[in-house]
Amino acid sequence: MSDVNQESTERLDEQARLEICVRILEEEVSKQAVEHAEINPLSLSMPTLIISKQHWYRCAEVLKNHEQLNLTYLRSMAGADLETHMEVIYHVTCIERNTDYCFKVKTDRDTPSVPSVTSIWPAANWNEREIYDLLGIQFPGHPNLKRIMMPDDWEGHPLRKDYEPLDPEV
Amino acid sequence: MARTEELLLNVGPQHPSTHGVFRLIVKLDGEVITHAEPVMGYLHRGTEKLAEELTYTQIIPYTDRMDYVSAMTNNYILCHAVETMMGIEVPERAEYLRVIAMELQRIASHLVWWGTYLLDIGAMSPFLYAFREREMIINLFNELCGARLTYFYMRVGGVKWDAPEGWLDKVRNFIPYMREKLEEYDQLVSGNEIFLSRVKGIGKYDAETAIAYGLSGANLRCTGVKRDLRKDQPYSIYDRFTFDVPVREEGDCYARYLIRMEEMRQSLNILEQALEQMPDDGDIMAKIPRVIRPPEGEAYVGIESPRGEIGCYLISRNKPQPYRLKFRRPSFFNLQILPELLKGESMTNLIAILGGIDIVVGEVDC
Amino acid sequence: MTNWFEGSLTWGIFAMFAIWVIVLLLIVLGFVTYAIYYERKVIGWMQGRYGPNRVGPFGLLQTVADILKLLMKEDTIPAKADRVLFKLAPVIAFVPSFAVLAVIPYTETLVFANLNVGLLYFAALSSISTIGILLGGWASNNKYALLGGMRSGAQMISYEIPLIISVAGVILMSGSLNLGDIVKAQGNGFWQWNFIPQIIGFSVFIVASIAELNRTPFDLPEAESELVAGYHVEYSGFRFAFFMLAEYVYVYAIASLTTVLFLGGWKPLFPFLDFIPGIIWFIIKFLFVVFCLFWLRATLPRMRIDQLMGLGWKVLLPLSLANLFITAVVMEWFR
Amino acid sequence: MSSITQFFSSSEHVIFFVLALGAISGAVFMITLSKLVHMILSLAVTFLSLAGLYVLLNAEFVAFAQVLIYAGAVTILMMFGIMLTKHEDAEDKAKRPRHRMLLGVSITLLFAVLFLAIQQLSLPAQDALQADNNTEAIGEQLFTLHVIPFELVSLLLTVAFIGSIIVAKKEAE
Repeated sequence: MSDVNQESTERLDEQARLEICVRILEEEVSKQAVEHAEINPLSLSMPTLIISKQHWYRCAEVLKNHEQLNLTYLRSMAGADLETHMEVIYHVTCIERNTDYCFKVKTDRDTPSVPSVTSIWPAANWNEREIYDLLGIQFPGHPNLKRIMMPDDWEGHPLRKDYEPLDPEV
Repeated sequence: MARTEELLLNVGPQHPSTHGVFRLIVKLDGEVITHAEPVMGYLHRGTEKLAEELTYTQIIPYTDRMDYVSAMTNNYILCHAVETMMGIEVPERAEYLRVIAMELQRIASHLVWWGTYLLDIGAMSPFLYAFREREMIINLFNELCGARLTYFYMRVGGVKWDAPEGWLDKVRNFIPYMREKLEEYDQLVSGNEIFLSRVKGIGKYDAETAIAYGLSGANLRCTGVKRDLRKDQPYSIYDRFTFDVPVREEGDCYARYLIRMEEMRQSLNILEQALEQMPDDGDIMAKIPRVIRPPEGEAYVGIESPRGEIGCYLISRNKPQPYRLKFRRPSFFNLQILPELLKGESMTNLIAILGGIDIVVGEVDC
Repeated sequence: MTNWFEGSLTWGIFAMFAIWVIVLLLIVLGFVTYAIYYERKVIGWMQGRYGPNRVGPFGLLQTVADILKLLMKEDTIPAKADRVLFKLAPVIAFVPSFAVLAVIPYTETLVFANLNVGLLYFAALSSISTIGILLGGWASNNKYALLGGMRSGAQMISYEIPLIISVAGVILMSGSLNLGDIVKAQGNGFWQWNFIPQIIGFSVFIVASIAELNRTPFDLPEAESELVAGYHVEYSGFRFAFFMLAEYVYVYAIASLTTVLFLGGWKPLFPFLDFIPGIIWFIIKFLFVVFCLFWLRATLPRMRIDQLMGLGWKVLLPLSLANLFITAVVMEWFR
Repeated sequence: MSSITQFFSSSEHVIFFVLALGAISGAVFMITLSKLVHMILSLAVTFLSLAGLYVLLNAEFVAFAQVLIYAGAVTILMMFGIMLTKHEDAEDKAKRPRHRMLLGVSITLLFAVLFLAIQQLSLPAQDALQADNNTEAIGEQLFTLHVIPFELVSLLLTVAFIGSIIVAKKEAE
């Protein structure tokens, strides 16, 4: 499938793709939706966008359904505690055009919460649970947000930088 | 009217067909599943947490233990992520050794899958045949790096050991042998009526569902989506080989079976070409600083492991240890579709579907 | 048969009964011991490994060691099991399996009970074992065991019908339910055995009997990949051994029955081979059938329960009925 | 006393005694036990003992048909029915003393009638079919003399079978 499309729609370079994406999000969602956009040279020139939290759900819908983007495939999802704030990082792909984007959503550390995108990309379901489990980020709108890796009665979220192990000796 | 009683069945965590410590809470109405809930985490070792305290070379053995059936590709993904961030050029010979190791690993991994899948379906002999052949690959790895399962073979910038004397010839001899055995497997299993009736039309889904659930590997390609990172985003030296990406349209367990069988053949083709092209000698390690410190920033890379796309997301703060390391594990993504597939299926199909997804619990739980 | 009961019950007669029973039991135990060895060797050979080769010469004592181990094992009973039934179930499963052996004619003279409804006796008693298996599954109070027991019950009931009807063709041809008479109705030379005129019945019988035995590809009751071990998942030690024993005794019984019904019992392959004693012929044929059972186990995957039921009711039953009908018509025609 | 020892010196009598005991006790347990599975098992004991009694009467064909159909198939089907459906194990007994008294009286009367009837009945000593092959005799009788009732019964069973399916289907809806 992708072979055919690669030939028909010539592959745009990353910078152009980034600009198109920013334009679409600003037109379809809001001027304030994209907080920052850049090409990440370290990550195989990945177009990377930082999206504001309150617009994220709407953006995700546009990303998936807009025919110029068509980002239907959630490739990877990660959460990170950056000490000043927390981030959820989405790597999303359009299978037909074989184009990748990275989206980041920032949230504060005290009551971290990012809208759930499980209803848009079902693949986010367990990933959001995992991020919640290990980093404590809430995902409002998730159908079943509970711990997935750690035991249900575990205290704290291990991947947070301020995590204190229950028994540091072990 | 007689009302049938619903049965709540705990499949696992100790169960022969969950391929590790994985649990499924199944509600049965007679033999029909009305609800299935996967429970995991029994094998969660906190690799990502541990990695934050370790140097990159120290992390590599931990990746061995994630997908313990395919440790070579796991080794590679971490090295590849660091190399991408640091812009390290890996020597030619090392790249070939890596590709040979990874493709052998792909065959070994698919053999484990083939054997255990047939065992799940109730045929015992294929399991032993598959492990006989896998044993040969493992012996090859043993000669290459001194370990049979957790190799710790690749390093940032290359590989640890060059191939020992005569090793490449052994790989060369293995190729026709394996081709012959694959024929034999097809004769024994692929056309067997009982086998066909157990896998054809079972666990069916379409391309849209597969993409929505983020499936990868044979689980995605069985629905007609031709996505193989070796072709679509070539890493290492995969752009130098000609090979096919097997694709099927049916989206059932049988399609996945045929794709994996064909992938083994394609891996043999790649091995053949790699052995031919490989330079006779040369460096196996790039010049890298003594302490590996990727520049401040982040990167995501993905490669094609036997189970699908294994990815590595790395945030570096220019320290010897990663600031945040996250693995995209194909089994974790692929398993998500399971509850969806199980609704309305029988207990027997549960095993056929779960086995067909090809999970490794060490990877699901990480 | 009933003349045994007449006359007075003296200690002498009682002792004679007891001795015969013990002799048969020993033969059966010996068979089971070496059937397991044989199976492991055959399958090992097919799977490219050695099979047992450490205990005794060529591993001949391996099964003996296994049995000793089973007998010395702790006898565990789950806390919430129905204790009485849990203990009773292996016995109910085993006793009929042993009792059916009484009517097998090994040669013209060597038969323990020359019963005129031998075949019916066989079918009737073997259906009682199902109760044992079902009870074992239920009494264990384990869901896997229950599922295994139920599958077993459903399977055995469904396959008993085609099994018996497929045999009816043979009964028509030989005009007797007596197993000895059935053999006598077949001639010296393989072209005179029942499996050629009764080829449909023979095929149905083979499939149905494997299903009755719960062996691959019909081993669903103990499908280890789904139900862990099915109805005997909670059993250990000698109670487990009883289930195993019952299973292998049925292998013995069904292989003997196949030999008797379709393969000419003690009759030689060719008439000029008459000088070889009948018992040898019987054993050769019998071992061949047993070998085929093991061979299937090494080759085939397992069927699914609904496919199994479909095969039983939609294929085997009509086939066996058709076979009966054809046999009846043909026999009427040429009378 | 001597008659008792004489009775038990014949193996046939001993076996008869054991089987009769089994048949009756199975039936009694069937009524008194509280767990359904136990009840069915005791029913199976009754069936098997009856089959044994048939053997004593030289009716082997009937005996093994009894085992095959009742002890084998019917018992297992009943177990299936129980295991697959929801049921309360022990049902509360409604305590109605009057009913129980009436029941007791009628049972006693029934027993008295049957007992007297059997006592007064004199069975003419027939030549029982001592032929070895009573299976053949049964077959011949069935297909010559009793062929019409035999076919009618099979028809009746089929009708009952279809009827029960229809009733079950209706209830399912």
